[in-house]
Amino acid sequence: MTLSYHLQVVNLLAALLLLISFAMLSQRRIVGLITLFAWQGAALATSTAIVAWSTGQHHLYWSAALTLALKVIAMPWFFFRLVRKLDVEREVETMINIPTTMLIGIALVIFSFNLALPISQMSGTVTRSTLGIAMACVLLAFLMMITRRKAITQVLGFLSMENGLFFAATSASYGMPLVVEMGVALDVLVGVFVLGIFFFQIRETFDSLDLKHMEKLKER
Amino acid sequence: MLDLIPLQWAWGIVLYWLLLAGASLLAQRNAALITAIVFPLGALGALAIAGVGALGLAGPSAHFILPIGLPDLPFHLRLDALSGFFLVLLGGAAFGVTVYAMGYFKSMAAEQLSLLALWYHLFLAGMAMVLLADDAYAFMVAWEVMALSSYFLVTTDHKIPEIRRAGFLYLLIAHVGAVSLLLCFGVLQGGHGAYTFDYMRSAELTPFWASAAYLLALFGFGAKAGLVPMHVWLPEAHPAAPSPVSALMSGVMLKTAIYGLLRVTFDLLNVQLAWWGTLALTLGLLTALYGVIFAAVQSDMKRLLAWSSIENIGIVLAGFGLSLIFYADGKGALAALTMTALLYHAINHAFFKGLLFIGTGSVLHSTGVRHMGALGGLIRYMPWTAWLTLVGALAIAGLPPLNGFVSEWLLLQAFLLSPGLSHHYLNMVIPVAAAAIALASALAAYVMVKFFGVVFLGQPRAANLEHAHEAGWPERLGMIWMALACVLLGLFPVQVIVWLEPVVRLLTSQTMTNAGNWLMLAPISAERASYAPLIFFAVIAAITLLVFFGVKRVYHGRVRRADPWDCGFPEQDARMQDSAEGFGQPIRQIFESFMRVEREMPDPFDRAPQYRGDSRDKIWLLIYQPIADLTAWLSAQAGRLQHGRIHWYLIYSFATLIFLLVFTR
Amino acid sequence: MEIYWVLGIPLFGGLFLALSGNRSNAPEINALFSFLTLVAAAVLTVRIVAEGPMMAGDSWFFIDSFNVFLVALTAFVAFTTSLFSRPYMRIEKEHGRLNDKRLRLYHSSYQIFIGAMLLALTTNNMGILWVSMEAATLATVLLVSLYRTPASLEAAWKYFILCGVGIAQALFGTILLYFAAEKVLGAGGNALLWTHLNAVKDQLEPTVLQLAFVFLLVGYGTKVGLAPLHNWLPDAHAEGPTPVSAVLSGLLLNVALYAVMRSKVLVDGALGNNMAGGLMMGFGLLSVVVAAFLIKRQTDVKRMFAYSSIEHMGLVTFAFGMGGPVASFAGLLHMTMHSLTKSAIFFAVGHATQSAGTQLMDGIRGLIRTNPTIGWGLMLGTLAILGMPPFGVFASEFLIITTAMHEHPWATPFLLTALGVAFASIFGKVQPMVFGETELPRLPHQPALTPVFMHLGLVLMLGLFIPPYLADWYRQAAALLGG
Amino acid sequence: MTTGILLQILQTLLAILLAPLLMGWVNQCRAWLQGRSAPPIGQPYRTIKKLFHKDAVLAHDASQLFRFAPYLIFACMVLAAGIVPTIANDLPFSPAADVIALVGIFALARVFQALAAMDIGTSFGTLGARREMLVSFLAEPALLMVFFTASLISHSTELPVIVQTLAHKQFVIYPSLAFAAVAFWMVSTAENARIPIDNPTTHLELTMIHEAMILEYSARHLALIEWAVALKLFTYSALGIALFVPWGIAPAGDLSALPLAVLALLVKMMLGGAGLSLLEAISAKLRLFRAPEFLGTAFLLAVLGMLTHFLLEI
Repeated sequence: MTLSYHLQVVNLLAALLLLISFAMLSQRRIVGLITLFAWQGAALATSTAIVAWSTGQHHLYWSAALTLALKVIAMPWFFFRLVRKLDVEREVETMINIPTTMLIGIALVIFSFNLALPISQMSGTVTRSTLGIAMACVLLAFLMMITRRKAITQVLGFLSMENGLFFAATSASYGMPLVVEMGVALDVLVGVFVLGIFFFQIRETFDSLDLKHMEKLKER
Repeated sequence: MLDLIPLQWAWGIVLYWLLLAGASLLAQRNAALITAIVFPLGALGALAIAGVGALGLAGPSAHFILPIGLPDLPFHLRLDALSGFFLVLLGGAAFGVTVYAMGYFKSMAAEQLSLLALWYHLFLAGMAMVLLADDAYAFMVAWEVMALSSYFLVTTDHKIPEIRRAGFLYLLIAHVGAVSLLLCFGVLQGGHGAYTFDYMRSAELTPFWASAAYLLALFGFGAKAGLVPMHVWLPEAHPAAPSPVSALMSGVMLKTAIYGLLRVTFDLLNVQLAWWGTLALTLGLLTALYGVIFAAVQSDMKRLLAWSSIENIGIVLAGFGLSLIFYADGKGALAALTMTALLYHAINHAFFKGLLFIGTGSVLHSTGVRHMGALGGLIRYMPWTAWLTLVGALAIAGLPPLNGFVSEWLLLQAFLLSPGLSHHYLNMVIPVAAAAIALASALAAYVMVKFFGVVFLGQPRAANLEHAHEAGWPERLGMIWMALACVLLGLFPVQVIVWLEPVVRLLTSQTMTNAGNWLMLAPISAERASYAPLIFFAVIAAITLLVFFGVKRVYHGRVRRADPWDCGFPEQDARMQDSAEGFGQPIRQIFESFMRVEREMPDPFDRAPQYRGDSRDKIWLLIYQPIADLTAWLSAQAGRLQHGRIHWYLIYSFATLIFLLVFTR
Repeated sequence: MEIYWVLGIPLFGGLFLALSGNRSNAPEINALFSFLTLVAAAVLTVRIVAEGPMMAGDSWFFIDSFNVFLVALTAFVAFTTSLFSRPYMRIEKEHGRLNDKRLRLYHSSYQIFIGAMLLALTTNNMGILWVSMEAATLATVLLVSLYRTPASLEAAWKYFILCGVGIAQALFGTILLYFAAEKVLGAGGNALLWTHLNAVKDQLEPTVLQLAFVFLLVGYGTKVGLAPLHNWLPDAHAEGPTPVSAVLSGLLLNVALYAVMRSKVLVDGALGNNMAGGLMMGFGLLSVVVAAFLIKRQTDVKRMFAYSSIEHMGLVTFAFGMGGPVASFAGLLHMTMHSLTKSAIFFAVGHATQSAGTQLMDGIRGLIRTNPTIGWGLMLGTLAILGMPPFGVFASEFLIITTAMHEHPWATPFLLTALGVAFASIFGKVQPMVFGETELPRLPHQPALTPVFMHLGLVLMLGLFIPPYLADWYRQAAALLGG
Repeated sequence: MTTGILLQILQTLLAILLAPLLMGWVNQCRAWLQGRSAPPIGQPYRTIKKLFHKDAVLAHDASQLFRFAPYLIFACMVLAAGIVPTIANDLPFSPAADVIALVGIFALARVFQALAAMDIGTSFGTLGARREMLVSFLAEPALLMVFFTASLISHSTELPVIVQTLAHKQFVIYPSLAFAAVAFWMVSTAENARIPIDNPTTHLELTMIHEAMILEYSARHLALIEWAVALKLFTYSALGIALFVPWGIAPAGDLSALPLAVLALLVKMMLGGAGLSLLEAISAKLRLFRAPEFLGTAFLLAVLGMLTHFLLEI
């Protein structure tokens, strides 16, 4: 079966999303990470818009616009500023070395494809095959949060996970109901705002954004 | 409707006690109000509940449902012969103790006293409710209220760290026991909230589940009763409590465990297996011997009594086991005999142990000393206390014609009548068990001679003892009541047994036949065995008097006073008498391998050297310490989960997710 | 109509307190708003009791016997906590640990947090449920770090990240749920309405729902504090201000568990087997055991009670996992009792730590001498939470344990061990805090102990007598949960 | 019934009167065996008589218990003597107390003895009391086990019934009784303060058991105690006879057998006394801490006897 042109684009974008996820996993520099995050948002917004256009789901335009505004413009800008203002070191230390992380990532992708296969087969949407990719994106972002040592990178991982989720929503079921999407977006916005406050507090208290300072609360 | 009256009264008395508990909290400023009004009123309640119990014993069983409890499980109350009997035990012993408490607590600070009176009456109410409860929930609530209030009573003197420790250990073991009982009721219940005892009676359990329920009950009730090896709390908690409380705990509270065990095993479970009995018998004998050996080496008088309680509980449990063996073997008459013996011993123990504890209370009150090494010669300063305590000591030592002898006699008879059981190994084991009982009761005499002799006889071992004052009248009245009960229970066993009949019939569906007459106790037939304490007593009294007056008449009654014989060493003083450690030394030497002796050696240059040797049991080291170590180890392992690194926390989350995804595929 | 008041008052209160500047009477206003919320919740409750389940706001809200009791509980505990926080925060200010600015943040966040929880409870939309759960988290993150100490920042960070990640999984679960529902109900807002889903739950695709439940359980389970997802919980409870610990422990965990239960009902209907129940039992049991052993090694009093919350939520989860009318009933009862008791304990602990100047248990001694009411409050509260009758926690533990013994005997050794260890650990540590000699000073302000004894009194009453309407209500809720 | 009561009183009086004689006889035999010249056989009577005439000397601190104890001890021993069939098996009083109660009576007397010993508060008094209780805690159960063996055979704990079964029913050899007999001998040496457990003639306070307890007694009190000791020995001998060589005791209601029974009793007592003194002469007193071993052996033998009964005789 041949897919229509725009669906091929969506699949391409999905692949791009996955690729960006991998790139983020292997990226060592914070600024690079933010850029990649912005690109991921852009890919997500584009794919949402294309799905909206091709299926006539008009509320998805809203969703795409929100993504564009928040994840491509506002947040990267905010993070760039933050990085500059807080003067965070550029290099990102990782818990495990990058090749190993990549290997685990590949295993995760296979796992999620495998998991999503029976589900996507019964999906009625045209974009069903991308559900596995969405799940992989979520898990890869999770992996990134685990392997990074800086507070900012962890948050970037978190937001990237959110991207994966949005993509899942779009691909599996043409997006969530609008109210929900608005709510989620609001939460993300507030969350980032709170985080911003947090970064300053952490910085003020620990003189660094390195998470190794925050390992005091434990069982002795 | 008429049948309900005693039960309603019993519930009324429980409420009345609760009311008194509340009232004592209000009387926080006025100590006299509490000792002069609240305690006497509480004592009246005890007397009333004993009366109600006696009515319940004689009358048919009655049910009653209260409008409180869980929605589908309101409190069910029931008064039948078994609970009636234990109510009599509770009321009888509590009356004496509470009368005693009127005087004993007089010098306590008002604030503390009001709390004490609160918990005291709550404790009484809790025990009564345990006996009245007819569903699992009410039973457990009452059970734990009893534990909790007694915990607060034990820790009355919470400034002393040892007492806090004792209270903690007590409540912990009580709680573990209670959870085990919960599980037992979980087995017994029929599912979907059928928690009433009536339902449990009619339920059919497979032998496996019945055994599980029995074992859980044995563990749970055993923890409360002080069955070895769950006894560790008892020698700590009983001495820590104020004496009237120790008396109640030892005399009555331990019996509620026996009550529960009887209720579950004979009443609620409808299968009884012989090996259950063997197990209980073995544990009971072990407990009895263990308890009495440790009682013999104690140097704290209340701790000594606590260990002796363990012994007595062991004897009761051995009786329980034997009864179960007989019952499971279809020997109803023998089961009835044994049941009678164990119930008899239970009520005896309530009175003599209560008496001994309040006796030590008077000693403690007037001397402030619990350590026997600093006591002595008190019979001269407190004759009432001494003589009344002597009654208790003789009774607990199982000497005729007092009550302790009757129950042990009945139990030994039961052992002697055992041949002919269908299990041959049992025929062999039981005589050995009888030997163990005999050994325990002989050692009990040793313990009591030590207890009474060291505390009340001889020369005062400390100078301040000469200022020891006699107990006041309420105390004396309390002790007289308990001593009188010991004597009467000893002299009129036939009447007591008739009175026990409904209980025995309820449990074993047979009664113990008394082949003797009103004077003579003859369990199976007069040919086999008989005992007539009244005659016995009359003859001894007659001969004693006859000889006394005869000697006086024929010869003379002249007396000269002189110094005691000093064996040519004129510097005899009170320190040369046996200390408590010294008196127990032979037993310690024989059984030292079971003990962990903590010695306090005197300095060689000490002019007045004091040796202290505390013999603790090794069970703590053998069983509890490893459990504590294991717990600590596991907790250290669990602590490693929480090591503070957020990455690892994320990994847990991630791994859980992956695991579940794989697992649910 | 009442529903709007219930939701509107706290949200308005939050905005008002945030915008109206640093007021010295903010604690009173906070208490007033909480009280108004409570009144509204009470009116709503009465109406539900009288008229049965209802929908409101074009099916956006749905109130049945399950959530209305949680609404009432939440409003009640929120109110008593606001009463408690009044003198507590005053003393904190006096000790110089907080200033007016932070108190302003505290009061407004408090109201928003309550509002978010109430929204989570009343909404009919599984998506909004997620949104408001996340909002509740965000509102409390800054509360946890209110003291701005390194430890509180660390705790707040962990709370934020772990719960954020957790709840992201829940969002994925929600998406999958929508994905499955859409095919039956069609796209659009209705496909996420719980009432609609519940009506068609047996037509939902089992494989999808199975997958969705895993994500939902991991997601909301993180917020419930189920082991091994619990790691944020002790930190957040120990480092935040005590009123926050009280509401986190007493309310937020319940709300999260509520979300899990709502999902479970749907999954059970779709799957027709007890997969969800089995998972919950496993998680519950693991939490109970892990928490019990962790309690043993605590030195910080708030941390210890935080672990105790994990233990109790584990027990509730286990009970719900077992299912059946008795166990579900017991689970609901235990939720209530735990909320009331644990918050009461935190109130007492809060004052105790203030009086001792430390949260370390070694530093708190002999409360009964200096502050008898705090001492007795702590002692009785501890005994209540440890399952001593006649307190109500015992009633639910009684039902849970006996049912477990009857239905799943294999689980009882674990329960027995855990309860024993927890009892030994907690009681062994609380006893010397309450009893014994001390040199601790008295508190500068009269402590707020009405809430403590109000809660304990309720717990005591419910242990002995559950009013018939309340019982009916529990029964209906239990039936709803698949009893 | 009347004859029964008369016989009961007669037997009891006989025991009271004959007891010092047995004591005298044992002492005499022992003196012979040790190659000494013996005191006259009536010496115990004289001692008792002399003591009764004296003024009692009491320590300053002696309490009522101290003065009361000798009477009670004496009464206990009289009661015990009344229960054991000596010449006739017709004892209307015996249903009042069976063998278990008999052990109880001995225990009662002993407890009072020990308490009285502790009353003055001298070091030897308590020493004696402690040793006495140590000895008794093993001796008493052992004695009980001996009785149990006999009562298992006869299905009764009533002494008359036991005697009836053993003496007047068909003759059967009971191996269990052999064990019991040895145990009984060991117990009775201990209970009667004889060698190898105690030495009644010792003058060394440190080795005393029984004598240490009565160091403080004098005059009539001492007389009663000495008499009680003699009665105890007599009762034990009578018990031994009743359990192991009961032949000759007149069956209930058979008055014609009485003279023979008295004769048999005298002969058996003479032989028993001689045997006791012989065993005493050839054995040495044990160290105190050997006593528990000795009595433990007795206890085990008695239990073994019971087990033998179950193995061989059922």
